Amino acid sequence: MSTTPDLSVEFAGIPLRNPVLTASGTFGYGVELEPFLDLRRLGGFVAKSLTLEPRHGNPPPRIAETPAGMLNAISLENVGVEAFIEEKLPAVPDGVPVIASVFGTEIELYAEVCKRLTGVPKVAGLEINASCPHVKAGGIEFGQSPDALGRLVRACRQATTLPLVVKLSPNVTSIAEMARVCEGEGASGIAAINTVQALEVDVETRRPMLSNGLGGLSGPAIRPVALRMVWQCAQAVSIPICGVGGISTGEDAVAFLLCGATAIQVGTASYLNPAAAGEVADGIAAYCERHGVASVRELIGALEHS
Amino acid sequence: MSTTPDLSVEFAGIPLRNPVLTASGTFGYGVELEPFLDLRRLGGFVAKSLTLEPRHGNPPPRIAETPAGMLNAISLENVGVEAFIEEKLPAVPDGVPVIASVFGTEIELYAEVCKRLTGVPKVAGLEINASCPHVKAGGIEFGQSPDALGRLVRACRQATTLPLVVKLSPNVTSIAEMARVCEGEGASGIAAINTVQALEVDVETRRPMLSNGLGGLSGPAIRPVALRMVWQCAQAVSIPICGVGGISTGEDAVAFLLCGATAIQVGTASYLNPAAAGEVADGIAAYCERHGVASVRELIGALEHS
Amino acid sequence: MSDAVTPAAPQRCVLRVRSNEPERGCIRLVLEAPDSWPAAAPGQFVMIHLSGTGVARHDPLLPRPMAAFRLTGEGSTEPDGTRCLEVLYKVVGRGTALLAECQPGDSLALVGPLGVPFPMPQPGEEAVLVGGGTGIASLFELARTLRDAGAPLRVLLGARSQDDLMALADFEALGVPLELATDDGSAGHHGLVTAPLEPWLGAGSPLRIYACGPTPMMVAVAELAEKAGHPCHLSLENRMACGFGICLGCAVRSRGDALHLVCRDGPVFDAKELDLGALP
Amino acid sequence: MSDAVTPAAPQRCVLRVRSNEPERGCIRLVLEAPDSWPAAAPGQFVMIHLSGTGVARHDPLLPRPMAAFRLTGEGSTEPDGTRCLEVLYKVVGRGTALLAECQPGDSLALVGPLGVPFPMPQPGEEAVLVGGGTGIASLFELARTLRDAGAPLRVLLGARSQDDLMALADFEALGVPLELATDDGSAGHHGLVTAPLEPWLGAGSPLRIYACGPTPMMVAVAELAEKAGHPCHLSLENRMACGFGICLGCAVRSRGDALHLVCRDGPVFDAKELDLGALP
Ligand SMILES: Cc1cc2nc3c(=O)[nH]c(=O)nc-3n(C[C@H](O)[C@H](O)[C@H](O)COP(=O)(O)OP(=O)(O)OC[C@H]3O[C@@H](n4cnc5c(N)ncnc54)[C@H](O)[C@@H]3O)c2cc1C
Ligand SMILES: Cc1cc2nc3c(=O)[nH]c(=O)nc-3n(C[C@H](O)[C@H](O)[C@H](O)COP(=O)(O)OP(=O)(O)OC[C@H]3O[C@@H](n4cnc5c(N)ncnc54)[C@H](O)[C@@H]3O)c2cc1C
Ligand SMILES: Cc1cc2nc3c(=O)[nH]c(=O)nc-3n(C[C@H](O)[C@H](O)[C@H](O)COP(=O)(O)O)c2cc1C
Ligand SMILES: Cc1cc2nc3c(=O)[nH]c(=O)nc-3n(C[C@H](O)[C@H](O)[C@H](O)COP(=O)(O)O)c2cc1C
Ligand code: FES
Ligand code: FES
Repeated sequence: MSTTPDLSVEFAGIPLRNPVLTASGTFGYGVELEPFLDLRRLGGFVAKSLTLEPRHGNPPPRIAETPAGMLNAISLENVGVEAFIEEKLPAVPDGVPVIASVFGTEIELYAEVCKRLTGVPKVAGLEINASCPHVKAGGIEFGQSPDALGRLVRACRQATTLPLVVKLSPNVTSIAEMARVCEGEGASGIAAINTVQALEVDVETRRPMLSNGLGGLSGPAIRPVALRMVWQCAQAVSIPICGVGGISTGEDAVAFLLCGATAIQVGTASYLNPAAAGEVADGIAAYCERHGVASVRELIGALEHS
Repeated sequence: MSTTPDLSVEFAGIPLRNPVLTASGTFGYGVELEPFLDLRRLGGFVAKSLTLEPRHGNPPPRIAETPAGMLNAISLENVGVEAFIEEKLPAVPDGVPVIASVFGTEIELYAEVCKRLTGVPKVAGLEINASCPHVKAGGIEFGQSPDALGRLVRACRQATTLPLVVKLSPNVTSIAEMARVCEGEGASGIAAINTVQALEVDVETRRPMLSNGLGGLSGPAIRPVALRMVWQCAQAVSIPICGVGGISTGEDAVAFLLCGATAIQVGTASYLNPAAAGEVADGIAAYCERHGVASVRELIGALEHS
Repeated sequence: MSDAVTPAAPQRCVLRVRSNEPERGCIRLVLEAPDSWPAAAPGQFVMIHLSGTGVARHDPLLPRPMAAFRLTGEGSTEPDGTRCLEVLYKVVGRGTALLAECQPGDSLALVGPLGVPFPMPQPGEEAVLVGGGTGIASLFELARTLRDAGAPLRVLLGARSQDDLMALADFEALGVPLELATDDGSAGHHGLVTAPLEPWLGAGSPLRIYACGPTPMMVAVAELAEKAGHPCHLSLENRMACGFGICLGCAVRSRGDALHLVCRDGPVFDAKELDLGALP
Repeated sequence: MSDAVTPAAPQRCVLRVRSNEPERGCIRLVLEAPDSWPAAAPGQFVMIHLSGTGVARHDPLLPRPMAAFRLTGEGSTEPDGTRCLEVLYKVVGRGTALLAECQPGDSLALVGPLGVPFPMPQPGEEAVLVGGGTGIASLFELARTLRDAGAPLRVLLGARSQDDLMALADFEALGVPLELATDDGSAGHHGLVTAPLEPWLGAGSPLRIYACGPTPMMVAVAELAEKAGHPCHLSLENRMACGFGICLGCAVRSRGDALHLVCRDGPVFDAKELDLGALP
């Protein structure tokens, strides 16, 4: 009866087998999941945010559970861009587009990392993490001020010829305004959202649950907030959007596509189920078959709303 | 061994038997819960937001469930300030402080409602709802722009001699800045937070779950966000803060007190359990007894954080 | 018969699951009701919380409304005479799927009975009960009460196919006049439940119509009743957050453009009060 | 004996609960393991997801790490010879309280076995296993493996009181040299488990110490071992989100200020590698 639906999309100039990417910082460097999931079932993966030098991050505890969500304050621990290129990338199977996530505490450092990653085989695009809510100096300012964000995107845009995705912070009054700034500075796409700044307290010890105090909230709890922000971005700009936040099923992903996302990322769900991203891709296919959708592209922005 | 802990606090000049209030719009006009809960077990209650004229609100569906949360777009349906005073207030048992919540689509309308409520018996204070995220004209602008918020608080402050609490929107880049504006204009206290703007989609019908499209997210899902914002407000201002967002147990309430709240409000939890607010009050007492806390006031702002 | 029963004050209570077994057209949840648990009047409902009663889970967050199908006990159908509240439900989404996972021995928190019951027929009126889908569950207590009082009634039940006809055996056991309709003709009339209804409407004797089921069915019944000049009561099945009038989530529009709360002003409404075109 | 067993590749699998009964000091969860479920090496653990396997619940969200206490089956202790994974746990918070609510017949999703196992003693070394609290569960498979291999070992177990001594009967059944210590003196030495450890440390023969338990206990054991010059392995029990190295949530600091992941580089660490003062 029904033929297999076409799941392919093009996001920010990168052709993807299907719309499912993994979210930065929730999929290691791509190989840790191998016992559970063939990476080739996915559209691609976004690696843990890279800084110019290796970074250690915060002391434990770094994670805490919240209702239908979790807090983290890993603080961008990573091996550094060199080690990523030398040690991590070679292990990624061929044919899996890698989007490298870039972070820095100053604009120049972001631009340096972008330069270093340009031309490296397997790296199909860059995602600028302008939105880490718990690094004291850094992300938060770029992600929360239109001016600073504009300068950051401009510098990165000049530093690379690769597709440039900007990942936005949800901790703003108007995410649409931030998306417009990115579009104006030549970004190829938007990823929304990063974690929502939050706090959890252990009433027995009277201390925050995380050593850092504040952390970032992720998981199903934030999905309706992410969905709203993706919809607002889609109304505001014409560059493609990648939806992130609390996605754990094919239906969740379809909701983001309907709201205007061209691709989506699976984050926290992979912790509970290392095969989650693959199951989300299968779930999108099943939805398309059930609803007679020939190409997943028909779903993008197809929300009916008076 | 341990004597009964002293739960009394003073919030915005209003003496409360205990720190537990009910959140506006989640407790009707106070009498609906009578079969389940003696109002006199609470510190007081905040009534559904009142406008000058009665309001009908949005067509159904107006609510939807989300992971550990719910969306609503009731859109400030209420009986109007006159009917509240004439028909609803007389039914509230004596000795229960009532905080009337005030809403308007223009600053003058807010001020009118404040005036009308001033001097009315049982009304112990006013809460300015500067933050309803799903009314198209109205709350959202006041709650999201420091200038507009300042003008609103000034007008209300001039219109009443009652204690004036301002309820803030979480949909802002810096809630601390908004709290400082309120303090500067003479507000007696801050309530944080109102619902987080969000969207939920029915993928079968490809329509938003709410007739209004966007709605406000409440319930346990937003608790860590509310806690963060209360903590940020407490760092920013010296007027007292009332914590709202996802509270359903005594421990949840204690976390808000530790983060600097003087009182708290129970909202969505009352839907699942009409006696929830009473159980939160009991839970705070039990916590104090277990930890040898003689007065609940010792907990306010007692978070240990390096 | 004349006026409605005055409903008992609602309570919140934890009830033990005695059984939760699939049967024709539905799952029958049998809950052990303490003596303090109030009997529901016909048409009333309960809110069932799905997150267990031990360690609180916050997902799913909201309770689900379900008709109080029947309270057994005093004259119980349970073999050992235990007082039990029965609820009949279909799995349509996440909440009901989780309810279906409940095992005997589990506990569920309930609030109820809630809502305004069905008004009783006036003397001389014959009651015609029209049920479809899960709405059938809301009508059983009304049928039983009328039968016990010796009042004239007839019951019309509709479903997709005979396998979907919930509570059929219970209605048959009442011994009341019963007609069926199925979309596929596998039982009773082939077609909508309005087909067997129409002949009665014009028969000349005074009727009072009671309907509960999918919105299109209720609208059709209400329109037929209005045309024929018979009073008609609809029991609505809206999404609810609280069930007792504090969230304003369950509002429906009336003809005079006023808003009514299904949980507090309903679930039973005079069809004439409602703006039928605006039902969700 | 020499090197560690090469651990099997981890799997995600749904296991049926056979029983979940409280016993001395803990609850024993017995899960029916399919033949494909890999045997864990001593010291490995599993992640247990608490939100059921039918309709997904999102609260609680994260799985909980638990030592793979023992795999029975081939030579099973289960009466009918079914292959079973046993987990011994204490209720300390919300997740373990929910685990305690599981009934026989329920299903749980597990990921495992995970982590780096205990290294085996070098020839000539005697193994000294020191367990406290829930850490006792992590040591049983090591004790069994050493006993089966005829390697010399002794086991020291500590708890608050004799009622808290989990797995005592299992260790007794192994027939290995066993010493106890309790805070209240209700069983064995009155005081910390380090008391019965000290005499052995200075006895002159080469030892290899293995410890798992509360942080203060492990730190004390590690310091005594270091002073006496014996190699010492600690198995850490940190909060975890994933259990397989992708969230970086379980990091601990090493002496060289590097960070190690407890789930991937541990849970077993050479005590010398760790910054003991920085353990959570
Ligand atoms: C007064 C009253 C009495 C009811 N009595 C019964 C009964 O006796 N037996 C029974 O099986 N059902 C009854 N219902 C309907 C029942 O409440 C819903 O089927 C249930 O809430 C669906 O929950 P869910 O999580 O499984 O579905 P969801 O996942 O929430 O939704 C699945 C689908 O059902 C729709 N839906 C959601 N809530 C309701 C609702 N309250 N009513 C109708 N559709 C809904 C959704 O829009 C969606 O299309 C009654 C409803 C009311 C208001
Ligand atoms: C490798 C490994 C093996 C383990 N093996 C066992 C075992 O065999 N039996 C057993 O009973 N427990 C074991 N634990 C500990 C177990 O994981 C925790 O007790 C459990 O996660 C607590 O969950 P909770 O939701 O009940 O507690 P929470 O409500 O999450 O926390 C309650 C208290 O426990 C602390 N806590 C939370 N998570 C952990 C954790 N992972 N370890 C220690 N304390 C924690 C919290 O800080 C808090 O003080 C092991 C942990 C690890 C990392
Ligand atoms: C433990 C953890 C680490 C993360 N690290 C990064 C990171 O390095 N860079 C980044 O852009 N986002 C990071 N994120 C955010 C995720 O990529 C994602 O935006 C967010 O978690 C929301 O999606 P989710 O709800 O599906 O997890 C991290 C999230 C978590 C939970
Ligand atoms: C159905 C509903 C209606 C609400 N109506 C109002 C209102 O009229 N005025 C107001 O200030 N807040 C209103 N709120 C917001 C609550 O008062 C509260 O700020 C919010 O729900 C967060 O708290 P909670 O998570 O405990 O519910 C409403 C919330 C809900 C869920
Ligand atoms: S369901 Fe809350 S008011 Fe009706
Ligand atoms: S628990 Fe996730 S990396 Fe260790």
